[in-house]
Amino acid sequence: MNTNLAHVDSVAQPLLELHDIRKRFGGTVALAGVTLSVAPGEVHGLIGENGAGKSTLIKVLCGIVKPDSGAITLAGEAYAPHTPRDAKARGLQVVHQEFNLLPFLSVAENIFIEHLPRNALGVVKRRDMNTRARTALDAIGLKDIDVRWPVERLGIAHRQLVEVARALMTESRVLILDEPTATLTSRETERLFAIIDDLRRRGVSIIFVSHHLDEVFKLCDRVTVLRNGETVTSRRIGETTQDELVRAMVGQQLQKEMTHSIGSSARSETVLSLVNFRHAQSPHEDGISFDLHKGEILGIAGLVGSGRTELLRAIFAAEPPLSGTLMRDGKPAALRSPRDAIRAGIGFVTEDRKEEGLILSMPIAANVTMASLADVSRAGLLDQRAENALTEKLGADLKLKYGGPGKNAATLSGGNQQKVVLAKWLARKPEILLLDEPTRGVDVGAKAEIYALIRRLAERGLALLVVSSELPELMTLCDRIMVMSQHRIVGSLPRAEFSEEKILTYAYQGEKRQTGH
Amino acid sequence: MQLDENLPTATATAAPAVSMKLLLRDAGIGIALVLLILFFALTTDHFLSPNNISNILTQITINLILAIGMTFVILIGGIDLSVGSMLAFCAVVGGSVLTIPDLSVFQAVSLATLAAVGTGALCGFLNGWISAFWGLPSFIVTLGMLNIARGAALQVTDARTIYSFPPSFNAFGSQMIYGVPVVFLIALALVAIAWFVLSKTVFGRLLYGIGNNEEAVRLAGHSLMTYKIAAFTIAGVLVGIAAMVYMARLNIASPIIGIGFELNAIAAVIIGGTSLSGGRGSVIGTLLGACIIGVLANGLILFGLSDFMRQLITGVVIILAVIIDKYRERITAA
Amino acid sequence: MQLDENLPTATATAAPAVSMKLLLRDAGIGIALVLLILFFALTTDHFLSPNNISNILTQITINLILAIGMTFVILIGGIDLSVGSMLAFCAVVGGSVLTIPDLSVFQAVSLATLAAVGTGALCGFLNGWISAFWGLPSFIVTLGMLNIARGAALQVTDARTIYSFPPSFNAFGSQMIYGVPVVFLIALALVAIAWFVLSKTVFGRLLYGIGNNEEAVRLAGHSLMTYKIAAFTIAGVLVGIAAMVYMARLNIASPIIGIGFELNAIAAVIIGGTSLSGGRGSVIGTLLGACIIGVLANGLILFGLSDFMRQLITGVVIILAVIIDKYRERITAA
Amino acid sequence: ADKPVVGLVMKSLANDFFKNMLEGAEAHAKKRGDYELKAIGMQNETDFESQLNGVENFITQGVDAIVIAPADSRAMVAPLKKAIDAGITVVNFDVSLDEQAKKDAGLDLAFVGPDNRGGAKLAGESLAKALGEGGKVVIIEGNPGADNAAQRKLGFEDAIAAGKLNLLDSRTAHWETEEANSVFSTMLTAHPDIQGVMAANDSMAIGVIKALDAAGRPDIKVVGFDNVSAVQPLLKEGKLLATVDQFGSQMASDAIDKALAVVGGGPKLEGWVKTDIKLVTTDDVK
Ligand SMILES: Nc1ncnc2c1ncn2[C@@H]1O[C@H](COP(=O)(O)OP(=O)(O)OP(=O)(O)O)[C@@H](O)[C@H]1O
Ligand SMILES: Nc1ncnc2c1ncn2[C@@H]1O[C@H](COP(=O)(O)OP(=O)(O)OP(=O)(O)O)[C@@H](O)[C@H]1O
Ligand SMILES: [Mg+2]
Ligand SMILES: [Mg+2]
Repeated sequence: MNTNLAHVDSVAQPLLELHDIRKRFGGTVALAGVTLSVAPGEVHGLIGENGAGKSTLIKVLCGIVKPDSGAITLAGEAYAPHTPRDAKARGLQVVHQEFNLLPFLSVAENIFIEHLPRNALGVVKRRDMNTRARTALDAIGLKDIDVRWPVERLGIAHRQLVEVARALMTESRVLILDEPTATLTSRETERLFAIIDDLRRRGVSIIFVSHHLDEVFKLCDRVTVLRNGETVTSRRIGETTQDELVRAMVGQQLQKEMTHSIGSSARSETVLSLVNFRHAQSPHEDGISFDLHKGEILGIAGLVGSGRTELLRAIFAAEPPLSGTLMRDGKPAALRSPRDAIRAGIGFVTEDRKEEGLILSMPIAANVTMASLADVSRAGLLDQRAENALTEKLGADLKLKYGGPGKNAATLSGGNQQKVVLAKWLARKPEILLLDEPTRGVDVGAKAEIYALIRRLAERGLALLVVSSELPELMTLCDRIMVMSQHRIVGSLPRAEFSEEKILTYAYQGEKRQTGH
Repeated sequence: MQLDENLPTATATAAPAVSMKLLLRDAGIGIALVLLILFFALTTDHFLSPNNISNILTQITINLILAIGMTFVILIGGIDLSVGSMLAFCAVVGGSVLTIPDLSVFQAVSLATLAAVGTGALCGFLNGWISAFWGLPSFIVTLGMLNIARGAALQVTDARTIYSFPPSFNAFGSQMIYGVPVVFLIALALVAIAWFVLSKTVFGRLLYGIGNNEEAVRLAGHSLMTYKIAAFTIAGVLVGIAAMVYMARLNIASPIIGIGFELNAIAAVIIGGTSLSGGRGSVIGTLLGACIIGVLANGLILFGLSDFMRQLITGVVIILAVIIDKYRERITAA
Repeated sequence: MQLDENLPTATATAAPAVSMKLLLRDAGIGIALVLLILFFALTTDHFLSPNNISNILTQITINLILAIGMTFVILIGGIDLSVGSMLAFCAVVGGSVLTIPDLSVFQAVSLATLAAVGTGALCGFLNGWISAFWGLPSFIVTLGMLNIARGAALQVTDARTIYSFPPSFNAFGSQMIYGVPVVFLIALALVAIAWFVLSKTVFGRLLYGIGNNEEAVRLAGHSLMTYKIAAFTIAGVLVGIAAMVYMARLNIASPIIGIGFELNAIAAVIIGGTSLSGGRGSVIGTLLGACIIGVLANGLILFGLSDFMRQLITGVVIILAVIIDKYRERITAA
Repeated sequence: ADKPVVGLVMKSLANDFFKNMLEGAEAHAKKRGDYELKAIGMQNETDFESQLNGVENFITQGVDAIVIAPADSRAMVAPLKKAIDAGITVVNFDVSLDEQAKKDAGLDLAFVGPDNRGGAKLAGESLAKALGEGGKVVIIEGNPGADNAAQRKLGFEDAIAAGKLNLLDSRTAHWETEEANSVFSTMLTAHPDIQGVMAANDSMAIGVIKALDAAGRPDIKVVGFDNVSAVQPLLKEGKLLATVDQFGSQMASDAIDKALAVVGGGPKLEGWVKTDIKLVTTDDVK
């Protein structure tokens, strides 16, 4: 048995107990002995690097993946779910890391998909459903969407909230949340925490996965760290510190990170400038104007739904822009498709890697080279050796954790998938890189690596436009932050003036102006 | 620390906007239909005569009934290529019952309906069960069933046509109420029922859900198997009903009828705006799609085109109809 | 995204482990083929006679050529229902050229090939362009083309059969090399070329990519339009080649040939393990799929089944073949 | 105006036989000039509905006569009864309506047309003569369930019985050249001792002859049906022993003439007005 288990304190009367759970996928060991116990009414943090096995463990718990060995007991009885249905019947409810929504059904239907309210004839009580969905959404602070909208219309953050609302609809004994806050802003996060507190008081046990240690300390009663599929430690929250957890996660002391001590590497040349640039969704005639300089890291802050993603998509010509000018190196450039944008030296790391970034059922190498096939082919013939070499090189640069370049991208953990998307664009050697939530779902260690990488790229003269919902991320990374609100740039702050208060003030200003009339 | 958000209150006006959009979406193909009707009304003599309209309605009926069932299957992301063969199989089984001597008309017709619908349900069940249990694409399973049902129909009848049905049954097939064929009214009732089931019941919503994201529905604790089997079985039941209508109209049951009917039914569904990948669409669209196909077939004959040109033009119009729908969609989206 | 043991296997890579898996995946349907062959070898007399084998190979040829093109289309998530009609259209166009008087055989055959392949390419191009440009499902577009090409074939020939081709062209159609039909060798060469293009070139890689996730490919800077049109055009070119083979074999070109051929071609592709939703599969699988269909058609006759039972059993075996494949997949995954 | 209107209901026009028939009728209409011809066909051979629709449309339009080659000998009985009840003159040609079905429906309708069964028997007999008693033959059938296919098969069987031939196998190739080619070459593998083939139409005979070419079996004799132009060279070369001509191009015009006579007040047609059939052999094309 694993020596690390010494660190696991026993719980007097555990509700859920996992003992030495193991699971391998072909050659990859995803779980190499997880032991864990959760008390009733406890919020149990589950943390670990990307690929540590958190999501796999959760899939075991909810009957999607069958463990190779190990035992689980729930309220003292053996528990071995075969299907998600079994798990639900036993009172386990899960919010998965990857989205599981029905895009063309309404928000309300999505929330109630497990038990659509029905009359005796099986007819959906639509009004009832909509009202209750409204209440449920209000409860988690999602007020600005109509429950009758198809989910298709929602941005990624709103989708996450809809999933949380869905999980809260059914009474459960154990609620499992796999990185629910990765796409949320603090307002929703706090609401979520309040709800979790409430559930805790009612005796529901909660397993909470997050890469944000501050959240873990704020919310959890106990925390378990997984590393390489094993339980490393399991502690009462009061008995540990962030540093200790980080050390447990990465197996060593993380270099004291990332402060942007060196000055900006921004140079005077403007590589990209927008003049009254307007896309189809933009309500403002005068559009958006700003300059991006060579070697600059320019951040865009804003509330969820402020139009940041749409701006990046328009720059990349993923949707054709309506009007205005986009200048590349001072010359107007008419970009009509992503192809044009890429030819103009622009790369785009999208926020939704599953829908837009990756081809999950194709090999990692194929994903990495997808935008630079010309470099790994001669006369239209693929050079698979070059392709694998490129993948291995970038994989090493990004500390990608993967089985091999020929493995499907679907076999990677969420954070590692994100790195593959980054690798795809780095392989292209762009001069401008648009990053939309570049560290969504990325663990602390990898995040530091990505930050360092971004900075290195900037030093080499790459211009970066970074959208992020994490202010600390923008503040460590950027030379300048623009704040967007209601599809407008409402403020711009040089590094010297960075402060959360200022950014938030700008963000709300726009909101108020908009709702004022 | 992350950004906070000041949320505007929900806009209650959004709902009517949505149903308006929904209406427009169905109206899209409606526009193509209206254009077609106008065209034929202006260019041919008898097109809008009451007689011709009831002809068209009669001619639409069987395809419409098949297409209703097909809508269920396509909504869950499946396809059913076997409906044409199943029609023949159901018809010969139903026809055999119908010609059993010494039964009263009522007995004969009820038993025959039971037999035809039961046969259809059974074949449909098999389609659904095999594809769901083995996780096989329904395309290939129903392609198999296409051959099985046809072979079975030929085998049980030894390729002979069954005929001599009760005269009153046959009369029913051409009966009219105020110039509207009764069989068409039956089809219309089936449309209404299907619409209700699909849009108002839990069952229907889950079918849409499966077409949207199977995995999500499974994770929500539903048995995919049940719903998939149900969709295919419903398609089979409708084939059985269509077989009865066929017999009432043509007064025969032959093992070689229905060849290629599946393509017409699928065309009606897709022209009607239901997405082939599932999860989106409506049976009202299917009704309009079936009307387009029927109006086209009838109108082009009245228009006096040669058979060959007629076939060519039919192809062109099918494509144009969906282009018009798409075009409208683009316009309304902008 | 849910990961489970049945994760799709990678298809477009050279990593040894993966190509081993690829082999197994194809071997899956290979097992069904071997079982079928064994069965017929044991139960019938002449099945493995050289003569019968070359018969089977000849009988497979046209379906195989069509299925190669279909593989390209299905890999990008499309479907082509028009190949049967296009075959007729290409054949009558090619046949008309072939019978132009006063041409040398060489001239006649080259021009006819050009005409047939050109016609196929044009129809295929239209299929691809219309569906890509308007964003329409290829099912409905090619259903339109099915009618258009058939109507056009009938119209240009006025429904008459074209015959009397140069005798040497005709002889070529039944020529053998060591008992292997030359036309089959041509088909085999086409399989090899298609395999190479699909698995070794950038073009092929992107076709797989589009079948898996169009949006990701588009955002990686590739023009979807180009690749989609290319896939359909390739399918059209192969129809043109198939039409030439048809004429060489049967020495006629008629506007009513090829009815239902699309279903056989699609069946070969799917039985061969290519996913109907695109992105997964291989042309080697298609070859095996076409063999299964051909062996079945031939073997069941030798076995002495009646026509009707033959059709029924064909359906059953099609389904069994894919079930065996699935079963093996489950076993090897566990 | 007031020329009588004749509604001609045909089968699928997508083949030489019916195409010739239609052209014959059109030429005839132009030549006589005293009636208006409206013709409709069907999508494919089993598309009974479009014939039914066609008849219904003609009743709606109030034509004076309907001249019909029924796609199915039973399905068309009821609508034609309706037409007669509506006062329309109906003439049935090409394929006869089923006697029993007519009786059941109380329909008394003459038939103007060839004897498919007799024709097939003629073809079969010429093969029997060539092979002699005990000759081993196979039949390639038309579409199962199609009336003319059934008639022709019966005719072949009559000839087999009369000529004391030995029937080894009988299979459908659905009227199609390619299928006939595949099916027959496989039948040949199973029965290498085949001496003669009776194909229910010429398209299939062509496929059979190609299979014989490929197998190098010029000894096997083939007969067909329809006498389409594509078999003329084969007749000439002796690869096709015989085929049967039903003079399709005249058949429709004959029927129209008869219908117009009745419309014009002539006597009602009775029974079976047989039209010509002729066995065509190598001698006829030289
Ligand atoms: N179906 C699968 N096939 C092969 N390997 C898999 C599969 N599912 C997961 N893995 C592997 O198992 C390991 C654990 O993955 P898991 O998704 O549980 O990580 P995680 O801790 O949730 O990471 P993240 O924080 O990035 O979400 C990874 O190495 C992953 O590549
Ligand atoms: N198809 C659509 N229909 C209606 N509203 C839409 C549609 N697409 C986007 N929106 C809305 O437009 C707004 C801007 O979305 P966008 O994704 O650009 O925001 P963002 O600032 O990137 O926020 P996020 O943090 O969610 O990425 C959001 O309110 C979103 O819900
Ligand atoms: Mg995870
Ligand atoms: Mg965004």
